[in-house]
Amino acid sequence: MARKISMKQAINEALDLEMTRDPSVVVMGEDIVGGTGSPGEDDAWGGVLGVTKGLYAKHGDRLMDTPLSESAYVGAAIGAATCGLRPVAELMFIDFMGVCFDQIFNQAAKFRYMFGGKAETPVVIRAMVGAGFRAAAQHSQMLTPVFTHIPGVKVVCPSNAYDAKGLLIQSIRDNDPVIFCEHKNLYGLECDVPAESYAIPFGEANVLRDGGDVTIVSYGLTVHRAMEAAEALARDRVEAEVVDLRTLSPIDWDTIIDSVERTGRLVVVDEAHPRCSIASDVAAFVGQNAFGALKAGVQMVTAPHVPVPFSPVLEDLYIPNAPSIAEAARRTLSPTGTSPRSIAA
Amino acid sequence: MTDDLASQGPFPLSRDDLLKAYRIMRTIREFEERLHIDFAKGDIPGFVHLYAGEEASAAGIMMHLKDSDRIASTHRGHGHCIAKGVDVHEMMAEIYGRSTGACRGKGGSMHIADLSKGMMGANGILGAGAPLACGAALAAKVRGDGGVGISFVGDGASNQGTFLESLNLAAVWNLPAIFVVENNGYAESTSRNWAVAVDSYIDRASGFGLPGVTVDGTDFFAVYEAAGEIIRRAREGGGPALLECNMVRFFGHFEGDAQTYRAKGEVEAIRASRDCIRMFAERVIEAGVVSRAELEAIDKEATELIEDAVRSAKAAPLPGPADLLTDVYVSY
Amino acid sequence: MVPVVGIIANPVSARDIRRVVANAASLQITDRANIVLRVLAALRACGVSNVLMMPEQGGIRGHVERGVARARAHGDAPYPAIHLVDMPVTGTVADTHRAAAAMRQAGVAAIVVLGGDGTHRAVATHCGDVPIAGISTGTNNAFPEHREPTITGLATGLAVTGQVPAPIAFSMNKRIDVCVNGGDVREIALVDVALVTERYIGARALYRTENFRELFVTFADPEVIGMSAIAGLLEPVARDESGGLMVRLATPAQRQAGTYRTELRAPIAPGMVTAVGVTDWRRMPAGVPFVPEVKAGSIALDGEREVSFSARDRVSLTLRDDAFRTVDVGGCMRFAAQNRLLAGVPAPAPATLSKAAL
Amino acid sequence: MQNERIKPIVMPKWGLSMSEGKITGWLKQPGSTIAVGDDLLEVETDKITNVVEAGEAGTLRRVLAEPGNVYPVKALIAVLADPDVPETEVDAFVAGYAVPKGDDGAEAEAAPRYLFTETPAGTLRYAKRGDGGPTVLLVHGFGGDLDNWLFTIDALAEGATVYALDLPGHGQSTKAVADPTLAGLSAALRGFMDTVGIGPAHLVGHSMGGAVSMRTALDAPDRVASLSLIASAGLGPEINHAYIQGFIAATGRRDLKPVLETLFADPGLVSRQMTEDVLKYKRLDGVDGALRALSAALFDGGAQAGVLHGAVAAAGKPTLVVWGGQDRIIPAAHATALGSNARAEVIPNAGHMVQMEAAGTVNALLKEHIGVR
Repeated sequence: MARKISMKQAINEALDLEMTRDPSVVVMGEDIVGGTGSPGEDDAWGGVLGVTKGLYAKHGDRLMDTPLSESAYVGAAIGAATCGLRPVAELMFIDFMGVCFDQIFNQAAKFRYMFGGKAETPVVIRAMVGAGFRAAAQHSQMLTPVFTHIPGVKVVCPSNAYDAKGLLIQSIRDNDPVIFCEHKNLYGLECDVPAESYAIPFGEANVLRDGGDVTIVSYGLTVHRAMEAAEALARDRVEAEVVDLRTLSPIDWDTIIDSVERTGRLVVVDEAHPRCSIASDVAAFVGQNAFGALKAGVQMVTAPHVPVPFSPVLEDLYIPNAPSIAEAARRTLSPTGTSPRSIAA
Repeated sequence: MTDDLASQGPFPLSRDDLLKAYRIMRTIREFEERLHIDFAKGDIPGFVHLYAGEEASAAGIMMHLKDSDRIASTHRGHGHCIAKGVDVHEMMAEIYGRSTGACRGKGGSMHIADLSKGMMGANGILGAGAPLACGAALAAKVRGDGGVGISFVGDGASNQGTFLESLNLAAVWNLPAIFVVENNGYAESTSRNWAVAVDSYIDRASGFGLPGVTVDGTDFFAVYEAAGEIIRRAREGGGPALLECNMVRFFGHFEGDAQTYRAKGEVEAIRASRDCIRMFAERVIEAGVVSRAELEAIDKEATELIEDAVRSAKAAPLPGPADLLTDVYVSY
Repeated sequence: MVPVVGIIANPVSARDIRRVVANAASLQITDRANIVLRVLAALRACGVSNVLMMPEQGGIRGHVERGVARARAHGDAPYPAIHLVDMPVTGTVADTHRAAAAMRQAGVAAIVVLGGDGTHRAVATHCGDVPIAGISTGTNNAFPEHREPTITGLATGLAVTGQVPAPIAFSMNKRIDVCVNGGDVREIALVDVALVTERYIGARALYRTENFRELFVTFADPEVIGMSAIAGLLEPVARDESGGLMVRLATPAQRQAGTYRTELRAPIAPGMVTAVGVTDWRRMPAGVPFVPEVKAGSIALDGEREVSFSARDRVSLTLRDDAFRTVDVGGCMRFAAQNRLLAGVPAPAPATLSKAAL
Repeated sequence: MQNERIKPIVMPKWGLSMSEGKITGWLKQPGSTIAVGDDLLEVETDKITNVVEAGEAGTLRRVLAEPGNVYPVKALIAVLADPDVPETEVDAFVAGYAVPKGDDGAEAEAAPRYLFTETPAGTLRYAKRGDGGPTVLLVHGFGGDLDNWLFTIDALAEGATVYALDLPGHGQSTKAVADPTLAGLSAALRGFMDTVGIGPAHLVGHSMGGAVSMRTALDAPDRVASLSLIASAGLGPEINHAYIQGFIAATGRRDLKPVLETLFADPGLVSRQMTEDVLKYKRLDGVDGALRALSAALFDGGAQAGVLHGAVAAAGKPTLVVWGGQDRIIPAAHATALGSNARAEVIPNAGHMVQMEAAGTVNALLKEHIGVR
């Protein structure tokens, strides 16, 4: 039965359901229980933003607080995954990948290939991504492209509670390592979510809005900005098709190409930096595979090529917004379909 | 295999197990000596890091393990593989880059793995195995199956953050994890005496609340006994521990290493005085438990086994172009 | 004569299996180095200006040198000059043997030893009549007394500078000589010799009693840890009385059959209080060779298996009184108190030795 | 409305969740003469696009809603009036028109859209609309749910007490199907009637739900007042096995949409949202297993396992058979399987989902057959 819950609740529910279904699912991370060994109450935090709150009471020691030691526990999650567990390790902020990246990209990502297909690493690494939290340069990044560059890991970034639940359940059941990116500014966003378990397959983009004039491709938080832009465009009789990629590795090229072949125009919105981003990746793919369908140059709307600033005034400028997306869409409809170079090289 | 250290015979292992241990060590030695020759001939692509001289550590530890116990190895992993039961033919084929290799020719010397044997992989990243072994230990602990996870690191990799973080994690979670520092005195070419600030791995372990034991890693019985106690303790829920095996490396860091950083005559001296296989043989023969002829028969079989492995590896098919793109993700 | 004191600090003692099987202590390298610094300060306070140290690669030396340099940077000079024995470092007990011999040859007035029974045994093998000042940093330490090293350093300093007369400053100790197939003494033990039936040295430390058959001790002190505690709990023998004790232990068959004389619960290792069956014991007079009943097995000296022997080998054990000298720390300090040796300003430092002079 | 000669045309409410609709196009020009049942315009909701039929006759005097715009349910979108009604009166009517609110909204708030009940076959979801009159029970088909009666339930509820349920394995009911045969589903249906307290009812079954209804009429004739079989299974062996297999196998939008399009004569009716809703259902744990079990039990090898028309003909229940002439799932030829024992109506320009594609016609036939006034 569906009811409105937030993305934070949806993630909690997915973990709860999978831990109930499968005793090999364990969840670990810094403060995911909270207060372990401290004099106050057990399960004090349930994650730094409370995402795992209440799970300890149900599942006990299968939720494990860890020392602040990402290399060790992310590595342990990966090692345990090769030994039959299905660990979900929370990296808290994706920015912390820097201290444990070897375990992700040289170990987890490589095992299946390097060991000739004889190893499976069903680990999920959950991490908060994205700006808008006034958390500055080391707690706000959208580092998805760093992971999509690595063969062997899957990369997921849901834009809403329904997708978050179904994609997280799929991530846990998937036999490959999955980087599950949770935009912290979407945690509170509610939508209809079935109470039952369900899995959304990877590589299936969601078309949130049909439209024949321009295709807007995005993922995560900026999907909502893209929808706002589409509504604004609709008031001007421009119908935008909005594609939410949902998973970035694998990525649903077919849906993108199908849409661009109908609309002939493409705007890619990415909260990551512009260089070697999801946006540039999609733009390049469409350029190579649907050039004939394009009626205008592909527009990329991304964060600027700067670290995430702290001051709210600056951070608000940093995140791609609806007017800039709508403007990019209008550029594709202008006679030349070109725009001033918007990216610092 | 026997866990019964209290047996009242002259050795803590049965006669059969003594022969098995000897066969493991001899097979490793033959494997490595043969690679040394064939690499020099240019038959083998890439890097190989040889384990010769260190056999007592692999054998003394692995004799206590079951297939369900997991080890995370190092770049110098051939000995660990053989001692853990990985098929020698598959290993050789892998080193030759053949499709019949343990990793279908996609891993090579530095990445031989066989999870069915509990071998989580040799590892090209120094220190990376320590967290993985913690994971194996965690899996065993969650399942409550009495298994252990063992991380091998060299003296060099003991300086990696992953290793030190893993000591802490294993202690905090009280994991059945065992950290074996195979101290051959050299981190590649750099002396451990210079590169390790606190010159004792036991002190490092103590700093994280783990007991540590140092043994002569060239003495099979020393390794066997200490490892047995440490593994038993871990299986019984006693938590992690560290074992330092002081040992010697007969060859260079990798093949092709001229070893000009070593003292003159050093290798000859250790081959003469600290050959773990010869010391083992002398002791068991002297005790009258096995005969020299029995050991010589094993020597011959090991030589033949390796010869056959090389012959079949060279004859084995190479991977095809289609293999380039497979085994990246699970196929649905 | 300018007294020079030798210091042998073993970086690898207290690293054996008893840390795993018995929660034994593990003294860290930095702690050992700090002990050396405390001893150095005490020696200097008594007028010792030069020490000769065993080189090692376990990290003690580096910490000591940093400590000395730090003091010097402050303008203090609380430490004697440190000289190192010129010798290669192997990282094994051979270093201790070599260093002790070299120090004796260099004419040191005493050797301060940091280590366990094993390290002291190695030094005692080579030190001749040079007195040993023992500091316990090992595991199963029956031989060196447990005491703050500063006091040991003071006593040594007072003894070697002649401020305490030698008859008071030094005391004699017993040892057991182990001979295999006649000839020279093969090994010695300072406290105990244990005969076990297994034929391998293994992890050296003796912590199981199933294969343990015979025990010979130089002294039997119920206050000490280790295999000698079995003897100590049966019939105490003091360090300064002649002769020792031998004990025969029940085999598992005898234990099962109940054919043994008594059962003891003895602290055979730190944290291990183990039941052993004893069939008989008697005094072991000095100078009389004993042939053990175990025909093939291993010999553990001061708690560590060292020698493996077969049925063809002839093993004999002989206890020696007055075998080597140690600094009597208690005696020195009582004398110092009675004679106000540590009153007033410190004695002027004699001239520093150069390394070449050693 | 004081002027009975002026008739408002408002945004319809289709189903329980519809709150607004988008005008996709007018099918009649202003000034046209309109007869009852004429197609007036097309409206797109987030579920489906459908044609609004005229409920009354008259001249289309005003077209107020513009194509492409979205209007709330019950908003005035056009005005019918007799030709002789003066323009000023029509203008006044439009100016004075107020969207009725209150009673209907309050009712919707008071009565939950969906109810759940614990039955021997598990938790079943259902909806109940209307009060008094005959009791009607709507039974959906394979892979469907009670929202298949989007255009049916409220129309019948005007004069009947209408129940619609999700069968086990479907919608939001328990996904486990203990007995995937027609007898098992029929038992589940009767268990539902028992728990909710439904006496003899007029069973309206679509597709597989028709066969379940027939099975019920045979196994428990006293519980069944009449049968209405819409594109029903159980009237012959043929069935589009590719559809069944495709429906089960599809995991994504691109696989599923073409499969769903075979359900309709006009594939354009399959909206993005309809596809997404079916996908959301199919993703639920247990659904795949339920569908495979049902398919194996009912359509194994591409033929219907339960062909009941002989027995049903003999049973003598009043029976209506309705079919879409362009049904691509079960051939419309099955419509006449009961011969003279049933009234058979084939609606030419409709497919398998005839009750949605030709809602007005089907609703009228049902009302007449059941006796809804």
